[in-house]
Amino acid sequence: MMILQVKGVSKRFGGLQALSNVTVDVPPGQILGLIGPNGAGKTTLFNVINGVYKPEEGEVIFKGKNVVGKKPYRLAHMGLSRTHQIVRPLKDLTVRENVMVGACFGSQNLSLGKAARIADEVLEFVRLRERANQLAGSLNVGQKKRLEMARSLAARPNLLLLDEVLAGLNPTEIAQMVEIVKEIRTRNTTIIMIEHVMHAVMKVSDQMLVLDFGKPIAYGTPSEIANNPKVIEAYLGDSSLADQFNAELAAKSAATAE
Amino acid sequence: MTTQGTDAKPQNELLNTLLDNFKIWTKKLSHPGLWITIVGVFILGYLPIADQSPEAAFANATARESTFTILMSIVLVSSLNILLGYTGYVSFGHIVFYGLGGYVGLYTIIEHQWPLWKAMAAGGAAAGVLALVLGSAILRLRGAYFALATIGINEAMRAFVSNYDPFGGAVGLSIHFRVYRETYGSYQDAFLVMYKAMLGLAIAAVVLSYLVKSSKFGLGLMAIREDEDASDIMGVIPYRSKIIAYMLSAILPGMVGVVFFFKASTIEPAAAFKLHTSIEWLVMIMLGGFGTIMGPVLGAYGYQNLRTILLTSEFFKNIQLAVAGLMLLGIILFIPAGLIGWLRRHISFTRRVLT
Amino acid sequence: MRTFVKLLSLAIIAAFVLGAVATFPAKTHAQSERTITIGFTASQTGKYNVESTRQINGINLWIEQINGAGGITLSNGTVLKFETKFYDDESSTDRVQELYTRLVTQDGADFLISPYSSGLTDASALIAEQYGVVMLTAGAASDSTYQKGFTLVYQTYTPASRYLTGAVDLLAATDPDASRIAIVHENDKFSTDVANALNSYAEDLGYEIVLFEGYDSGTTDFAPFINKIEAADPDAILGGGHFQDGSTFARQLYEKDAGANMIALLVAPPEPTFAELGDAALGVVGPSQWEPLAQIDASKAEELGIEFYGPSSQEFTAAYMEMYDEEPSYHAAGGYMAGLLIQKAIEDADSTDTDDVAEALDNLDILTFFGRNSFDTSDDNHGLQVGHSMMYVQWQADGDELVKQIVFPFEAASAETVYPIGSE
Amino acid sequence: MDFFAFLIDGLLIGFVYGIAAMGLTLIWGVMNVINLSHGAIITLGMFGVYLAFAELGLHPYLGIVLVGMAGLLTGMVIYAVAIHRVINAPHLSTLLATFAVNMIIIGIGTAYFTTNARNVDFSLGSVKAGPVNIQVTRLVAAAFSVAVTGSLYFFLYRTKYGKYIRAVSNNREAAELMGIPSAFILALSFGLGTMLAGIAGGMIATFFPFTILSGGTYEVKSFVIGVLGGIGNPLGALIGGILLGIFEGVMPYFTETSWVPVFEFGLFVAILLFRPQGLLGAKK
Repeated sequence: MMILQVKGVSKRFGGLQALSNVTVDVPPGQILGLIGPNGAGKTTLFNVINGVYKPEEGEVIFKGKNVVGKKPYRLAHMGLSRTHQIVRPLKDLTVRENVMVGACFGSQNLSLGKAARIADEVLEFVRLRERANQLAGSLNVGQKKRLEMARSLAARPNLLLLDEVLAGLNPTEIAQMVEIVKEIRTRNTTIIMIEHVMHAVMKVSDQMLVLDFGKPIAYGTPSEIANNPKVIEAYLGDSSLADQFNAELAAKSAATAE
Repeated sequence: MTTQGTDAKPQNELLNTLLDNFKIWTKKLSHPGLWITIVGVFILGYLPIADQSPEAAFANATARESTFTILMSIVLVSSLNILLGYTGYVSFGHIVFYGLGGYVGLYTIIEHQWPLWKAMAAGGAAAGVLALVLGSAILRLRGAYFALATIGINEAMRAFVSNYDPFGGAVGLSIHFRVYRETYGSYQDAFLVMYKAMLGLAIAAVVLSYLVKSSKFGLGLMAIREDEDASDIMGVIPYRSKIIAYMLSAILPGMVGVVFFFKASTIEPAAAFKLHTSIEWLVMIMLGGFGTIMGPVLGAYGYQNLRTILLTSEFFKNIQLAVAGLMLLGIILFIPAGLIGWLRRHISFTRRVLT
Repeated sequence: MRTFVKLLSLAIIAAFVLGAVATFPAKTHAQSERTITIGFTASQTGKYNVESTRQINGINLWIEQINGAGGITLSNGTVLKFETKFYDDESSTDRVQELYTRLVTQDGADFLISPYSSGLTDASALIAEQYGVVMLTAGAASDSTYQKGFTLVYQTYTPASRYLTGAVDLLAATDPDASRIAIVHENDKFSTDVANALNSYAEDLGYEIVLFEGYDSGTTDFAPFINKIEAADPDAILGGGHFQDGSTFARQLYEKDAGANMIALLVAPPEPTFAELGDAALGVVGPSQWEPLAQIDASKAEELGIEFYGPSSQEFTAAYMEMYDEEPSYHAAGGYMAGLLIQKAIEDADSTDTDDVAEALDNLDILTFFGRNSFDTSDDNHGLQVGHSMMYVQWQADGDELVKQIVFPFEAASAETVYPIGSE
Repeated sequence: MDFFAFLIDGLLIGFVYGIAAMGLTLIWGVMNVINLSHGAIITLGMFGVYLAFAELGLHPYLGIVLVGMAGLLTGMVIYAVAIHRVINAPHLSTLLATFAVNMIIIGIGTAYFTTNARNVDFSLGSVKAGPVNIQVTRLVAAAFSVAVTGSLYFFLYRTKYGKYIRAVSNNREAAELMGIPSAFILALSFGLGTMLAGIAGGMIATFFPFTILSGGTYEVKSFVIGVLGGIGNPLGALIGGILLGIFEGVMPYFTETSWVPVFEFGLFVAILLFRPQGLLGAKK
């Protein structure tokens, strides 16, 4: 059984067709990479999946239930977590409290005491343990990204939506984060990740979905996607990204050749 | 029960949960800040009534009156802080609960000869119900729109009560002097009862705001304050939490209204729903530090004392409003976290003691 | 800049802490030479600031005069001098009880004068009763204050229930054909009390109340009321509230040419500054507790067979004008009168003891420059003013000048009523 | 009763409400600050015109012009002193900062002017239009409101600084990136808002008596108007003001006048709930 099925979802903002007829199935335990040029509708798809937006058409089936029209908190209770492209730390709360919010109100519905324990565990895992008592607003970008990650992990989600967790990180941080993602997957959590850092997303994804102007243009394993002319063409519309894409493909093939 | 913990196996979930809860509550209730605040409020309130001899009662009469005002402010702003400080919703018209509570309470006292405690319960309940009804509607609004809606509601309520005959319309309600003598022996004795009730409410307000803040529910509120949408996504149910917070912040002010207007023996729409007073509450919270337990208490204490000084000093009497305005501006611009917030931020050891 | 901000923050915190911990040394009052303290609060910053300021002026004039005359000498040889102590109550009930408690227990006030408004007076009267101090009220016209079972509260002014009834009598006497009255009043305690009493009084006399409406305090646009008034076509428009709304109402009635024959409004018309309205003030009638023009002296007292006490109207007016360089309004006279009543009661009682003074006030029936004064002594209305009654003034043209004339009661009138309004 | 009379009177007062609200909604729209000193500034405008008229013997309309210029400067000073530091802070900070300004103005004003009512004894006579008597001062105020709305429109859409203001209003960060001096523009907007409030106060002073506390009424009405007409555009404020004026004028035709505020504020809350962008607002 699929943990998530998106069936023919369309979403419109005024005159803008943000998503049209997107369909994708995600089996449990998989990492799905979601890529596409800026404005392709990736984050919108996340927002539709976790109930922030209601699609005009289509269904989102999470754990066998159609969740269209359900509020985000309902999905959180059902075991869905996400991070945000632009980090949203709860600035005036401590790092630990931030993570406790995730643990307390997510699918586990833990008491404060348990949540605190889980929070410390998770902070250890994302290497923020020593900053637990700091205010979240005082962290740097990389730390904030890991905090977002910790917060959504603390909820013990079945499905985790990661929105550009690598953006803005330096290479060491990226490597760390990739390790964390891999580690999460071993805990039987399904992941969908939006990413622009190609080599990283290619490395960890089982399947990839490419969106362009709200339409799914390709679906397959990372190597299938890498060789799909439609994808390259889509990125060519956005020259800088196309360059990046090609450069990374080159790097990747170099790496595999070794 | 802790001894049983020694052979507790990890899979013994129930015991673990109990242990967890026990630890949390011990930790919660042993926070020095809570006790400093409770003891402080109690001492503040007890001193003027400690010596009941007639001479002492006379000598302490002014202190009792001004302490009553301070205790009253402590209840009002600690309650408002649950909504403003924890949840981040600015209620400008919070006085509507105080006014409505006062009206309902005086109505029951005059029309049904209810004793004070029963009238207080009625006033608190009325405020709670009003908060539930209003909150369900206006808590959909965010930021300044919510603040404006609370102003609108207070004005609408004032205009309504001015026309509402059971509440005396524009003339208001008034209690006969005999009520105090017949029920309590004398106005002095009645005042003592009111004073103790207010002291009790003040301590209740401190405990309530502490319990809310240190609970899971409170954590949810603070998540809403920091980022309502993100908290929703993390599983906090914002709408429900906000309504509960709104109710919690309304009930005690409703009861305070009953006590205050019982003390004054008279209530009129203009006095019960005075927007300006409502804004003063915000000022007190800002002075002390919003979102903290001690902040509103200290803010109420400092602000009311300051007002007494300004009002009774020959020099400031005429421009006391302007001086208070300058102080407020100074606080907002330079110490926006308030006294407690500033201390907690800049002097690290205070974080363990102040809350 | 950062250090500056930090220092400033520290300074503000320091000021705040100082403010919070500062305590007040209790005043030790020297009782060796008997100085009698008159305590009261006044609305220095609230909306009743004008009325309050005049009242304080009146009280201070009285203090000046009595002390200048060597105070009161009791039969046991004690000489009593007087001083005042007052605080700003901001026209708000929030702290009025605290301030009166402070006056009694810390400042040692021997007698109290009430705040200006009825709501504040109700609250502060409780303190007077609690500590057994006599309180004279000036302002605080609502009858309900005296129906609450107080025993030490005495009213200087004519109560609200008789504030505007004389205007109906005036209408009846001037125009027997008039039958329709519109009442438009401010929606606050005092004005509503006045309007309700007026309503039943007029109905009892057989008038038809064609409009009875209240307006919110602070109303500036009276157009809807005036439209309704025009539609109701009354012979007289009665009502109003306080100074600002009253003068606004009068101005708009004039500008929109509302067309009644008589306009009588509360509070505003007797104020000298009402004349700033110019032509709009012309013909407007208003009830006044007292007028400088009123000829009240010992001869009147003889007719009534009661004692005349204190200065004559002219003497008071002259003294007031000398001290403040403006004509006294009835609020000024009321403040002076409250002091005068205390003075008379102490003299009658030959004591400053509360019970003795209260008894003297209960038995009082005198004529002063302010008019007759005596109090209801029944349990239900104790302290209610029963001797004094209102005068009615009308602004009339005297060449280019606007002058305020007394038009009712006829025996005190300084001029004929101009009726209908604008017929001059 | 002549319904037409109620309507005309409501319409006329509506123009005044509109101009009174314009400053508030401009500041609200551009800088997302609800200016709680708006009422106090309106009062300053009233007193400004009063002083110019009574002390300096100037024509009230000349007084209004002076008040407007003084208002622009005062507003910029208020912005620099009290608001700039907290412009990016949460709502509560700007609300309380402007409220503090309000306390300071009212505090000093009460000490200086007392709460005595003042009256600018000035009249241009009145004209009879059907069932109603209309004061010429009110007609002038109405015409003036329209003129102010028009010039404000012109300023915002046709001049450099006006365009800057709109840019800052739309997206402060982007505007800064484009090199627009946002601090100055914000100060200018606040100054303009203050100027409008002062002008409104001066206008009102030509036909209503007032005290130092009179501005409060217009402030609360301005909130209602802002919500009725949508924020940030002068025409919205004018139309919102006219709607409110007509509402207040016409409601008494159907019910007791003392109930009008109940409906007025009830409606206000209802609009906030169901059309927070304003009755006319289309954006966002």
